[in-house]
Order: sequence, then C-alpha cells, then structure tokens
Amino acid sequence: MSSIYFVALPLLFGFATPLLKRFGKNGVAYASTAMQAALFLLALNLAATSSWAVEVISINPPLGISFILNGASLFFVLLFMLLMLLFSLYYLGLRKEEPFPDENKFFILLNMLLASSIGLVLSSDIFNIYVFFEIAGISAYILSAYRKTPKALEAGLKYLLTGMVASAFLLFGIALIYIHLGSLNLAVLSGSFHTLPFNMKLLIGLLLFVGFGFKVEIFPLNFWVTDVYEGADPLIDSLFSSIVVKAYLFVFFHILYLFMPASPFAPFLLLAGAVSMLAAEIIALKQTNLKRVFAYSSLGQVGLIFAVLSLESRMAVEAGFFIVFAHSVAKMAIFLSLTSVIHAHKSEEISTLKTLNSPMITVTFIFSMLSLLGIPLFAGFVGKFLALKSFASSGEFLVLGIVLFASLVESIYYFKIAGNLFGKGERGAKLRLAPSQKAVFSILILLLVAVGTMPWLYSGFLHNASAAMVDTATYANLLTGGLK
Amino acid sequence: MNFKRDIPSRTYSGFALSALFILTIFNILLESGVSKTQRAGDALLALSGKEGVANAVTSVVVYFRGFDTLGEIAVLFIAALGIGLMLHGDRRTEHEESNYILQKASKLLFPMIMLFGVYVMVYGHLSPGGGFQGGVIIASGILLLLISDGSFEVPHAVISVLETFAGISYVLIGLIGLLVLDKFLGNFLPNDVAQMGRLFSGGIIPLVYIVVGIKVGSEMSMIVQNLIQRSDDD
Amino acid sequence: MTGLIVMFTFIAVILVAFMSIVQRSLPDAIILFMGVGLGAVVLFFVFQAPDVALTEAVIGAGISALIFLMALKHLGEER
Amino acid sequence: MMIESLFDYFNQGYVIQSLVDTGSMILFFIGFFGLLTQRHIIKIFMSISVMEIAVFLFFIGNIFDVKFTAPILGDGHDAFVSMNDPIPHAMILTAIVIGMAVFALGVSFAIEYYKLTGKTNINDISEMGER
Repeated sequence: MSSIYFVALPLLFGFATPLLKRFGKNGVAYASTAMQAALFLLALNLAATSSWAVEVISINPPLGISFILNGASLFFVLLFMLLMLLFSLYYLGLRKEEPFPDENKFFILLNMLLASSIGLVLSSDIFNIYVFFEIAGISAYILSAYRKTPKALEAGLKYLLTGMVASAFLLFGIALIYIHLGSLNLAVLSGSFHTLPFNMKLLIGLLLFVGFGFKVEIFPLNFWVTDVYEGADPLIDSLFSSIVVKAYLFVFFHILYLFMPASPFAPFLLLAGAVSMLAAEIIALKQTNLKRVFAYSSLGQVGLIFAVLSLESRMAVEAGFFIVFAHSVAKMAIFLSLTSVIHAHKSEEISTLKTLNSPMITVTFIFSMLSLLGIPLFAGFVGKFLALKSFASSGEFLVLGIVLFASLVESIYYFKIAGNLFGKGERGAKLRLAPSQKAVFSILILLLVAVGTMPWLYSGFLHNASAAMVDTATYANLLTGGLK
Repeated sequence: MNFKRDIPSRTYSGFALSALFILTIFNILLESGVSKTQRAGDALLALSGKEGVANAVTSVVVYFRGFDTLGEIAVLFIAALGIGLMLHGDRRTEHEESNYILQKASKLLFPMIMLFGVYVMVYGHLSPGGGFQGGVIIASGILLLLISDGSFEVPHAVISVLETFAGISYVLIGLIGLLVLDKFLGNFLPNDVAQMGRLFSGGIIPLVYIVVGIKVGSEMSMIVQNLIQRSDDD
Repeated sequence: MTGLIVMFTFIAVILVAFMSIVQRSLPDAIILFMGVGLGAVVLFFVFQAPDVALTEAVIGAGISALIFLMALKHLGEER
Repeated sequence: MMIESLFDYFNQGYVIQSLVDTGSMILFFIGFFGLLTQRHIIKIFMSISVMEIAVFLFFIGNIFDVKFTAPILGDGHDAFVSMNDPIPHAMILTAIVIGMAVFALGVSFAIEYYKLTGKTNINDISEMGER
C-alpha cells in the first residue's frame, strides 16, 4: 500500500464529486468521511513499519520527485488523518441543522487541504513543496472566506495577499537554490548546501525564512493571523490551528535541519519564537472575542514550538512533537466546542459562556485549557516539561524565563474564561449535541487524559520520530544511495 | 494590528527597501561568477532523449515532474471552484448588443482561435506549447464569444462533464502507472524513439497533456464566464 | 546582439513597471501593466524559452488583462 | 567595426547575467515598493504580479546560456546536446499558472468585498478593528 493514496485519493474525490452527487444528498458527505477513514487505516498500517521508505513518483530520485516515509513524517500524517477524521465526524453531526452552503465544494476544499498538508510533510523535492504550499494556501483562502460576510471576505483577502507575497519570496529562494546548487532534491541539496559562501547562505536563508515565516506565524510576520481567525468560521479555525500550521512548521524545520544542521541562525530563530510567544500571550489578555483569544493562544503555542524546535537537539525535537500533539488535539477540541457554542448562542463574546448550559462542552473547555497550560495528568504537561528541560540543558535560561512568564500570562486569561464558564448567572437552554459530536468530544478528551496520565503509551513512537527527524545523514544517502 | 496601518510610513519603508536591495544585488552579483555548476537539467535532457518526445520541456512538465503538474491542475481546479463560489451571479441579464464590427469579426476569428488552441494543445510534445497554453487559448476564444454575442452562455453541463472526465482520467493514468510500473505517473505506454515525429509518440506524455488541456480549457472558460457574468449584474 | 536586446528590453520593462505602479488613474496603470507582460514575453523569447514565452503571453498578457479589466469595471471608484 | 565589438562585448555570458541580475532585482523592488506604498487593492495585486514576473525573469535569465538553444528538437537539432536546461522552464510554467489562479481568486474576493462594503483602500479594510 503506497503513500501516494494520501494525495491521489482526495484529488480523485475532488474531481469526481459531480458523479458522487448522483448518489443523493448525503452521497458526497459519506463518501468523503469513508475515504478519510480508509486513509486513516492506511496511515496506521504505514506507521506500524518504523523503517524508512521511499515512494518513487514517475522516475527515481534524485532527478524525480519522491515521498519519504520516516518516523517523523508518519507521526504528522497520523496526527493529521486522526484530526481530520474527527473533524468530519463532528461536521456530520453539525450538518443536520446547520450545513454549509454549497456543501460539495466544502468537502472538496476539506480534502484538498488534507492532501496538501500531507504532501507538504512527505515530499522530498523543494519545488514540489512549493506546489503543495500553494494548494494548501489556496484551499485555506477559500475556506476562510466561505461565508461571504464582510468579515470573512476581509479575512480571505488578507490571507491571500500575505500568501502571494510569501510565495513570491519562497520562489525567489528556490530559484537561487537551483541556480547555485543545480538540484531540487532535498537530499542532494542537504549534501551541497554547506559549500555555498556565507552571504549566499544568508540570502537564501532570509528568503526561505520570509517565505515560510508568513505561514509559520512567527513574530514579525504574523500580523494577519488573528484577523483571519476572527473572520473565518470557528469550524475552519480548528483546521487552521491544528493541521495547516503544523504542516508548515514541520516543513520549515525539516528544511532547516537538512540545509543547516548546526545553523548560525538558530539563536535568532530561538529569540523570534520566544518573542512571538510572549507578544501573543500579552495581547491575548485584553481580548473579549472568543475566536481572537484562542487565535492568540495558538500564536503563543506555535511560538513555543518554534523556539523548542530551533534548539535542534533530539530531546528538544521530541518535546516539540509532544507539544504539537497536545496543542493540535486541544485546539481541535476548543474550536469544535466553540462552533457549537457560537452556532447556538449566535455571539462570539466571552460573556456568552456565562449562559452556556452543556456539561460536555464545559468539560472539553476545561480539559483542553489545562492541557494547554501544561498541568500534570494532561497531555500538555509532558511536552512543556521536556521543553523546559531542553531549554535548560542547552543553557537558554533567558528563553526559559520568557516561556515561564508567558505561560503565567496564559493561565491568567484561561482562568478568566473558566470563571465565565462556572459563573453563577442563570443558564440558557441545554445545548443539544448530535451523538457523533458527543463521540468526537469524548474521544478528544480521552486522548488528552490518556496521553497525560500514560505518556509511556506512545513516547517510544515519538522518540523514534524525533530521532528520524534529526537524523539527516540517513535521509541524504537514502535518496541518493540505496533506493527501495 | 491592522494590516496596512502598521506598515511603516513611506520614508521608512523606502529606507528598508533600499538596504535590502543593496544586499541582494551585492550578493547575487558577487556569486554570478561562480563556475558553471553541474545542473540536474543536463541529466534530464539526456533522459528525455529516450522518451521519444521532441520538446524536452514538455517531457519534464508532464513526465519527469508530472506530480507538479498534477498539483498545478489541483490549484487551478480549486481556484475555479472558489471563483464559482464567490461570483455566483444569477443568469445573464439582457446584455446590450455589442457593436456590429465586433460581432462580425468574432464570427470570423472564433474558428481560427479554436483551431490554433487545439493545435497548440495537441502538438505540445513536438513544438513549443502544450496543455496549459492550448487550454487558455481556447478559453480566450470562448471569451471572444462571450463578449461579442450577448446571449451566448458557456454550456455548464458540457463543461462540467469535460472537466470531470479530464480530471478523473489524469488521476487514473497516474494510478495505472502505479499499478503497472509501481511508480505513480509512470510511463506505461510504449515510447520508442523511432517514431519521434508521430502524433502519439511519447507514451503517456501526449495523452496527459491533452487531458490537461481539456481541463485547463474548461476551467478557464468557467472562470472567464463567472467574471463577465458577475460584472453584468449591477 | 542578444545582450543589447536584453538591456534595452529590461530598461523599457523597468520604466513601464514604475510608471504603471505610481500612475494615478487605474485604466492607464492596467494598460501599462500589460506592457510589462509584453516586455516579459520578449525577454523570455530572447532567453531561448519558447514555452515560457507562450505561457506568459497567453496568461500574463491575455487572461490577467481580462481579470484586471473586470476588476476595474467594479472597483473603479470608491463609494 | 565599433558596432561589432559592442555586440561581442554584450554577448558575453557574465555581462548578460549581471544585466539580468540588476534588471530583475530593480523590477522586484519596484513591485515591493508598490506593495508597501500603494493603497488601492488593484494596485497591490499589480505590484505583487510585478514581483512575481521579476522572479521569473531572474530565474530564466540566470540559467540562460548564449551559446545554447531552446531545449526542443527539430530544424537541424536532432539530439539533446548544447541545449538550455528545461527544468526551470517547467517550474516557471507551473508558477505562472499558479500565480494567475491565485490572482484571479483574489480579484473575486475584492469584487465581492466591494459589493458589500464599497471599500477598495487597503487601509480601510478592517471590519474587526483591533481593541
């Protein structure tokens, strides 16, 4: 079973939707969810084999394009498939009383976003990464502007403009790489990148940083993120914060480790991540719009992941992967519950939580926020503990202090939200949840608690994943030397 | 932070701009003397000699880096879908008659443009051109009709059948390559060099480029019609 | 010979691009932008890249011009 | 006689390359300058397109070799020798079409936004307002 199906099947589904419409109103919805379930099983079976694998496309690397399956990329593929499956199950419940207009288009965009995120993670050719960069981008622009309200259109317009500028700089970087190194294959490039003089490395590094920086939401380039989160539908925000950002983060650090293993720019990246976390948490204090608060908290957590991963040690990468998992699951839970709250109460202010009357959603909010804070017995604790340990072990005590202070600030506005949840005011009517939505919430809560209480459950898998991520030597000779 | 207000004022951005500009120019000029690096393209040129295709760029676009073109088709498909979603105007309102010259000229020009578009698409692997260029030329032919003939409307049913057929067959060609050669988008059809000049001489390459042309043509005409139709409404 | 053509076309493209960006009236800016597309087609042709020249001609000067004009039809003046 | 030496001087590889470098960099920064200072939404799309055209010219110009021909067989060339590298042509082909697709989508967003709010100045496009 080859890993091409992750990209080929959603594309086939997208192109064949006019035919699927023949099978009645729910034809497209059930076909899409069934396909995602099948791909999730494929991801599980591929993840079981922990050895490296090369999936050749049209001709053998290093001339052709190929997918590389190692511990790290399979961890991300598994995470994305799991979250997208839960998202689809949740939406199946939601669409009964509040379907999206033009629903077939929504399912096509959903699957294209999934296919391109997985393509970004698996691809080993830098121009192929640019093409997936664009596919993920363009489906995200349309998803954010889907409701066609002035806010949504403004969000889509801003996201599109920053995306176009980012892709112009990224293409400029790729052009320079091909002119001076003669190849597009990541393995060949990682072997010959150090031969470049320092100023060319600086220029290419700067261009790639700006190209990916917009999408990785790092400090100087993330002015557009909160407007997009507030403009888009909360259902779409859950996809942005748990799948799309993580795919771009993985690609950014995958290229950084391959091109510049002990890079002279690492301290600068570390600082950018720490400042981005601090700035996001502080601004989040005075926000009253629910979506905007959790957008800033996503920015903060992404800044933390960025800082940890730029330490480039195996333990730091493992910590980063733990935080990625905990943050994605928690943010998916939060934004899905936000969707139910906003669809029921029609207002996005924090004060609406006072009139919320739904034990399930309250429990989801509390568990996710505790996990984001890194409280023991929850998934976030393992990641944050390892992160602080790796900061300390590589002597970055200033960044350690910034991260601790930012987590303190973060806990302040989480308690503010918790206060509204448990406020004494009269409670509105009980929020009705479809059975599939209840199932999704309970699975997410179970994931947070299970991983928090029993981290040994999958720390072996993550250890192998982080080792694969840092082990660029095998990556290099795998492609050029021994083929499958 | 608001999108535009925070970008520093004109003078400051001018200064930052020129600093970056000097750095880039200095870097690139300094490097332009670097010895001619051995590029992957030369190896692909040798390979494309054996593919039986005269246009090396087409063999790279469709076969060697065929996955990029599949991604490219996905981008265009999503763009057409998004524009259809955004500009979904109602049926074409009564459009005032365009002037006489345009009507007569377009009747004369339309077959030429379509013929040229089909030629560019089908001969993509022998002469410059191919699926993308051919498809867009056909779309500009349809654009000419949309402008000149007020009541003309792109037949939505025909276009979506063409589009679906082209998209599915492209992915199926890829999957057949996966099953036959264990390489997605592998060239499973015979492509001997002897018949270089013949129409179907490059194995799957001409097939794929014609399918790409049909898809690009139908999508571009949908985009063009949505843009024109929307602008008639107010 | 190609060097001279490259130099003069580049100078022309740069001038036309600068004028199209700082131009006050939008219709003129769009027509000048089509000039930039045309200059790019000539340059791609001189750089021995016929496929890219044909694509840039059809898309850069053809369809983009239509999209700009349709946008201009709407967004001309601010309400 | 002086004209031939002028032609020969300009035909050297590194002269053309430095012309291409400077020319496309100036074009890139004209686009970047337009992006930072222009207000109207169409002007912003135009400057981003100028930036992208500059990157395409830079890329194709830098791998262009005066002595080589286009990578297409026919009229006298029957083997792929001494021909320009086809990979950048394929990449730029894809990038032009991607740029146009995203640009067309952006214009449709701008048209819909103008229909609802009548705003085209990028500074006024702020429905949400930062608290």
